[in-house]
Amino acid sequence: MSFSYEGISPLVRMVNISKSFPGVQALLDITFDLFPGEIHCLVGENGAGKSTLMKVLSGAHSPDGGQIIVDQRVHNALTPKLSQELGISIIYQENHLIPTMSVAENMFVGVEKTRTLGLVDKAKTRQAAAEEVENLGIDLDVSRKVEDLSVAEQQFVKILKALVHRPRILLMDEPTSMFNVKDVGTVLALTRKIASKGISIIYISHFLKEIVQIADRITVIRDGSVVNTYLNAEKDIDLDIVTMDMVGRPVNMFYQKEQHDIGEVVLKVTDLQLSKNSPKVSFEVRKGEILGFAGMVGSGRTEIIRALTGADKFFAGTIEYHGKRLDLHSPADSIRQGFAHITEDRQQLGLMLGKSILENMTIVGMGAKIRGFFLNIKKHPPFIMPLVDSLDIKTPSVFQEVQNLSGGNQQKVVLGKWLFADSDFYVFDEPTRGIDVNAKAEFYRLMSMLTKEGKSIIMVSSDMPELISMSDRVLVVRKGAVTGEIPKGEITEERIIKSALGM
Amino acid sequence: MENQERNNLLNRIQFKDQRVLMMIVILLITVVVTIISPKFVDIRNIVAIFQQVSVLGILTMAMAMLLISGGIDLSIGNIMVLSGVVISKIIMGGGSVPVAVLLGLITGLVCGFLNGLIIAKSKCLPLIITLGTSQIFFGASLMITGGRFMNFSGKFDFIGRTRILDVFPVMLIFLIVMVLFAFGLLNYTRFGRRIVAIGGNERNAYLSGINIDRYKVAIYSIGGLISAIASIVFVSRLDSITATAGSGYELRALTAAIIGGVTFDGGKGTIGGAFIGVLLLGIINNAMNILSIWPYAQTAISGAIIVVAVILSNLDTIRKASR
Amino acid sequence: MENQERNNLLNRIQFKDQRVLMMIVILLITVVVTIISPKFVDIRNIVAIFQQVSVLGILTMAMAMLLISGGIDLSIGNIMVLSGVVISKIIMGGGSVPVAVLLGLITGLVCGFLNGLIIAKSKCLPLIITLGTSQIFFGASLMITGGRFMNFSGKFDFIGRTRILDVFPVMLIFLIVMVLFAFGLLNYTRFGRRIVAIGGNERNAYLSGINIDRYKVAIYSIGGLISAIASIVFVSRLDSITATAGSGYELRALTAAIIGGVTFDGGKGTIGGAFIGVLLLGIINNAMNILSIWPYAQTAISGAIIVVAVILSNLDTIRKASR
Amino acid sequence: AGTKEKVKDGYTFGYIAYDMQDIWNMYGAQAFEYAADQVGVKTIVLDSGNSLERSVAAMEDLIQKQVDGISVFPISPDQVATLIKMANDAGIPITVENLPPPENAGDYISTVACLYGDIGYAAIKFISETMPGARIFYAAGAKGGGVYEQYQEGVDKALKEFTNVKIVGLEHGDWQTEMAMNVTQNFIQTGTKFDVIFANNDLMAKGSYNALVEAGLKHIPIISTGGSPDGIQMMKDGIEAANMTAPVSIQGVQTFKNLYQYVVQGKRDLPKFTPLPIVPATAAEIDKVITWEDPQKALDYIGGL
Ligand SMILES: Nc1ncnc2c1ncn2[C@@H]1O[C@H](COP(=O)(O)OP(=O)(O)OP(=O)(O)O)[C@@H](O)[C@H]1O
Ligand SMILES: Nc1ncnc2c1ncn2[C@@H]1O[C@H](COP(=O)(O)OP(=O)(O)OP(=O)(O)O)[C@@H](O)[C@H]1O
Ligand SMILES: [Mg+2]
Ligand SMILES: [Mg+2]
Repeated sequence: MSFSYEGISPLVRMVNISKSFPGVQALLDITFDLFPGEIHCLVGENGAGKSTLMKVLSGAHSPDGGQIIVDQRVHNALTPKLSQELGISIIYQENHLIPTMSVAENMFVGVEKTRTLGLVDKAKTRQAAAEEVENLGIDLDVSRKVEDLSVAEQQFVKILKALVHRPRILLMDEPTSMFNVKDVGTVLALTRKIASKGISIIYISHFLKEIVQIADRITVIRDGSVVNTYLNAEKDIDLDIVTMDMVGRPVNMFYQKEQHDIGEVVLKVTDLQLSKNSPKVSFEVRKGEILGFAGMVGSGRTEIIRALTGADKFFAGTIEYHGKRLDLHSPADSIRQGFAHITEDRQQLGLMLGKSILENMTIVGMGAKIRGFFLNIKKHPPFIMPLVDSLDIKTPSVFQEVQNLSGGNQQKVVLGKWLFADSDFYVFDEPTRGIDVNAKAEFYRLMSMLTKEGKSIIMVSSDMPELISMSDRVLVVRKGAVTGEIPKGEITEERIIKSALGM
Repeated sequence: MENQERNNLLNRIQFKDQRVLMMIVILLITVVVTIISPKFVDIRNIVAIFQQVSVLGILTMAMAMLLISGGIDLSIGNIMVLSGVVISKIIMGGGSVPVAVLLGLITGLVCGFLNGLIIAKSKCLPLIITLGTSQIFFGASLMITGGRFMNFSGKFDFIGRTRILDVFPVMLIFLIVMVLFAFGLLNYTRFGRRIVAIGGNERNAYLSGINIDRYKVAIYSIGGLISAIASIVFVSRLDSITATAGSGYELRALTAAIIGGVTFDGGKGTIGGAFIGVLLLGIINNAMNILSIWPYAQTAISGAIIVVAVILSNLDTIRKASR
Repeated sequence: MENQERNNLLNRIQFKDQRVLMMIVILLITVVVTIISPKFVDIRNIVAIFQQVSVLGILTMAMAMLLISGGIDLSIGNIMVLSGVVISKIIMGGGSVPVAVLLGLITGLVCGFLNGLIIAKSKCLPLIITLGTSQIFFGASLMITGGRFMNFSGKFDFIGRTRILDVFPVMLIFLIVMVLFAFGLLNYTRFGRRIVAIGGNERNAYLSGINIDRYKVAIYSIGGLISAIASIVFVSRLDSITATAGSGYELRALTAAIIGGVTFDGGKGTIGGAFIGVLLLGIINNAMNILSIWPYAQTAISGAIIVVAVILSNLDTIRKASR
Repeated sequence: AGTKEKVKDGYTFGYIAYDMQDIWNMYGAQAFEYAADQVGVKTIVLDSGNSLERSVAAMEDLIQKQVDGISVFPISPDQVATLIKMANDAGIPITVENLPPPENAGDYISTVACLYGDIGYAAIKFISETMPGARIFYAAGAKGGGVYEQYQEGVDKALKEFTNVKIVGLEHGDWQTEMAMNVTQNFIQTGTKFDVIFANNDLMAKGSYNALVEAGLKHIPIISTGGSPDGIQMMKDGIEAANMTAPVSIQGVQTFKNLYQYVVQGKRDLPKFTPLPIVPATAAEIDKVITWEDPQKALDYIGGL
């Protein structure tokens, strides 16, 4: 379907919007418009200002200057409530769910289903929630508590929550960053379906292939300003132009891994059983190898590697590292053995949000890399500056609190923390979630370097291109069991998906 | 699917487990004490225990609601006293009982409203604000009473003394109503669910269009009102009041709520749990007296029982402390 | 780069703002009180204020460290008393002062260790556990003293009474050393940084290889030890002790720390801020006495000052809480 | 009232209260102030709020103000020893109310004190004489503060002497009405038979009374202590059967008199200790009581200033 802009006026116009945070000019004189029923994609490097622009529209931030014109009415700022009343709904990049409430209740916070006297109607809430879940075509029990869901499942809840409002304008900030192909497909289909009903969508993603597939228009933001807006009526825009706009120079989007020799087995997992009734898992990792873990949402990859790194207890099985059986009681034990474990949920598990980049990045490496009993943190920035630069973490200073960083930059801090610790064996769980093309390429280069040095990597990922281009071997996990092993030359999207779905 | 179902069931049981375990602890204490002194389970003694915890129970409802909303109010003890003092002043000045009660309730409401307003607008930690206002309310009670013992001499003991059918004290109705009120409010009303949402994730609630400030003012006002209701039971039971009579009540209410599984994080815990916490405290005190335990050891023993009870009720978490 | 430098500076200033504002509040109080009664700024009075807050100051260091680590210890007041009671028992039993002090310190350490062990292993809320152990320690003091005053009769007043150059009390050295110790530990040691990390996000710290349990035991033990050190100053200043002498100290230490910007969330707040909180409390009390304010009004006034001071010191947050 | 001699301009006495929220202390302080007013002496009353620390602070403040004399209502014998030493060092005369300082305390003028032990003793004696064979429930004050412990000493002493009564239950009401009501109620639940309640203060007497009423045991007499205005009222109301009155007003005026005679009149041969008279009173004898509120009657009792 193609989209025509003739004769219609924009639904939303944001004019000369500026927003600064202490030390950061996040948005500078941005002008941006959205037409009824279009899918308008926003792209840009990490920290370019995409999320901030969306938050101005959702009322989470009030801009320092500029105007927001909705339905010909001019607003200097919106509040979340007003924004909702204008029919704007948003899927935030950050996780803002209520952990102790059920999926159904989370969806209806602020717009509760009630009977008379303000009494909530629990049955109706559950029913309405279940309907939404079915509409979306996913498998999720709406009475489960959010704190018991995996990160990807929580992402679905965020999407459902936004849809509940029956918005006229839907803002989607990296809705697919935690998903695998199948779920990405679900979200893209949903996006198209919504747009076809005349609802306008702003869609942010770092997966440029997705963008090309669905965008009617693409706006590129760099350093808080619009660089260009492209029409994508034929869904065929040249991505090199877009990335060039984003970064300011050409980027090689598809990093080619350098080949090198793979050595002897360093890690041997035998009959690992997470709990009494769960399947036995066995696999090996070799020196200098990148072992990919593929699987659908909730397939149990995260749980396997958590046991492997001592984060969770497990029921039975052995883990041998360099021929020695490991007895892991906590992550401290595995870290002492030279393991690094990048968790998938950066906000809950990977970061101290209220602490500085410096404190976050040195927390693991402090023991080994910084000598002496007494420490003076003010003297530590030189330790991490090389990493901050090579990962291109966008921040006014390394003393900035991590919660003030953009989503992608937060993820880079998590990576930096473990790279700084200088481990021998890396376990990555969705390592590149939310980081931009440029930084991804840089990260892949770093991964290659690590393996060249003889280090090994386990990479859980739902990003197909990443799995395919980086893995030396892929294990496919389904319902907690390893159901397939795909050797180097044969790794294709099709094989992975088939195996992951049990076909 | 199947797996999910199982998880679900498991979760539900676990969720209730904490309360179930706490009930088991209470039962254990009951059995042990009864073996030593069978009078413990006498109906009159059971009624006495409930009577003795009715004020604490009502205050704990206020505290639990505030904690679940992510707040805290350390002034509820002194709000109760101030309301009681106002009631006593009016009655002893010759005013009518209904007027006195009404003004007492208004006092509590105003105190709570003040707390809520300051907390909502200043964005300061409720703990420190209410520690401060608690002193203000206490000071007010001191100044109104002149530090004196306010004796009603039987002018206000209807609620405290009357028993239905000669067994069931009227004041227990207050307790029951307040527990049901708190339970209903938090679980079955939009207002309550939003309060829980604010406690669970304030930012989420705000971004979901909930007017946080207004809800905060409301919940603290309700807390103040509940404290005033507690004061009606309090003064009518004691037929008297002093400015210092309520000191420590806020901490005991906090203790009861937290024993019962309510936490500081907000969004967590249940009214039922908090009530079980109240019961535990009441039973410990009563049992000590019934068993005539050496007074100097009573303090240490009750401390130890609390620690053990909390640990036992948390056993489940310890076991599955996978993290 | 130039831009970065500037921002860097900016961040630092903002970080200190809360404390700066609190200092301004203190200055304001000082000026007002001095105008009414110039004796307030007499050097002897200033020394007196510091003397009066030295015990509270030392305890607040323990509390602040625990809060920053994401914990809390409501038993520090009673640990202090128990240590003091042990010291008094030994000295009154004819034991030597060094032995008494050593055993007092060990008592504090053991109490803290117990708290830490229970909290680390049971995964229960520290608030409720330490409320319980606080009663246990209080009960122990009661039983050891039999409720009586323990009189040192001048056998242990060296620290409390001696002044260097006739002006500077020896006990202030204890205060200064403990503040510097807490400050240094938290800011300049690996141990301290990890404690802060645990407070900042416990699960993250766990996954980052920090042995949470061991650190918790350590920090509560240190808290107990600091409380024992406070008890040395306490008993030597008063040359006596009773089992009830420490009641309320934990809440005052909590108040001071929170006034100074330390929060319950853990990971936040500074030792310097906590110390400013201590100073504010001390100045308020002293000023009330110097101005001979009606005792019944003192409570209310000091409550009001605390509320106002906290709000003022938070103005910055309120202003920029815009979104 | 009192003597009318001329006082040097601007005598100021300091008064360090134990806790002005305590009515016993408050009426003592009021009597002290009343007596001071009679002869034009200024008083600065500082409240230590039951905190050892704050009392030291108050002393530091009074020394700061260079008052002419200080009276202390102590929290503990050792706290007062501390305060006496401080006053001695500053060269300010000091006298003590309510609790005699320990032997090795420094120089102080005198003590006027109600010995709690004496009250405890008087109560048991009174019960023994008026209700021989009585079984007593004892609603005691808070443990650990040292005051109840003194009551207990007197009680123990009396029990040895008067063997026709015995204590069948003891629980702590912590000086408060509610606590006393709870522990009395719980004691009644144990089913132990008792004939009389001894309460350490009026607030607790009220609490015990409430519990008796609830249990339908209103006929059981309550013996309270102190003779506060509330106590007198409660005797009139029939809540208390008897009260071991200790007119704190006498304590206040006598304390002032001692300090005044020492500082202003230069007397040095003052008695080191004056016990407060403990007067057992029943409802019938109310008129004889010197009430707390009446410092004038107390002044008359001690023969004026
Ligand atoms: N609350 C805040 N306080 C301070 N700085 C902030 C805050 N929020 C965002 N910023 C800064 O504003 C800039 C823009 O951030 P924004 O989150 O909009 O980036 P983004 O384009 O969404 O990036 P990403 O792709 O990583 O999500 C970043 O430099 C970020 O550090
Ligand atoms: N804390 C928890 N409590 C209960 N169930 C959980 C919890 N965390 C995860 N689960 C469930 O365990 C299953 C496996 O989750 P896991 O996170 O290991 O999957 P995954 O393969 O990593 O997939 P994802 O892409 O969703 O991260 C899922 O069904 C998930 O819902
Ligand atoms: Mg973003
Ligand atoms: Mg996962």
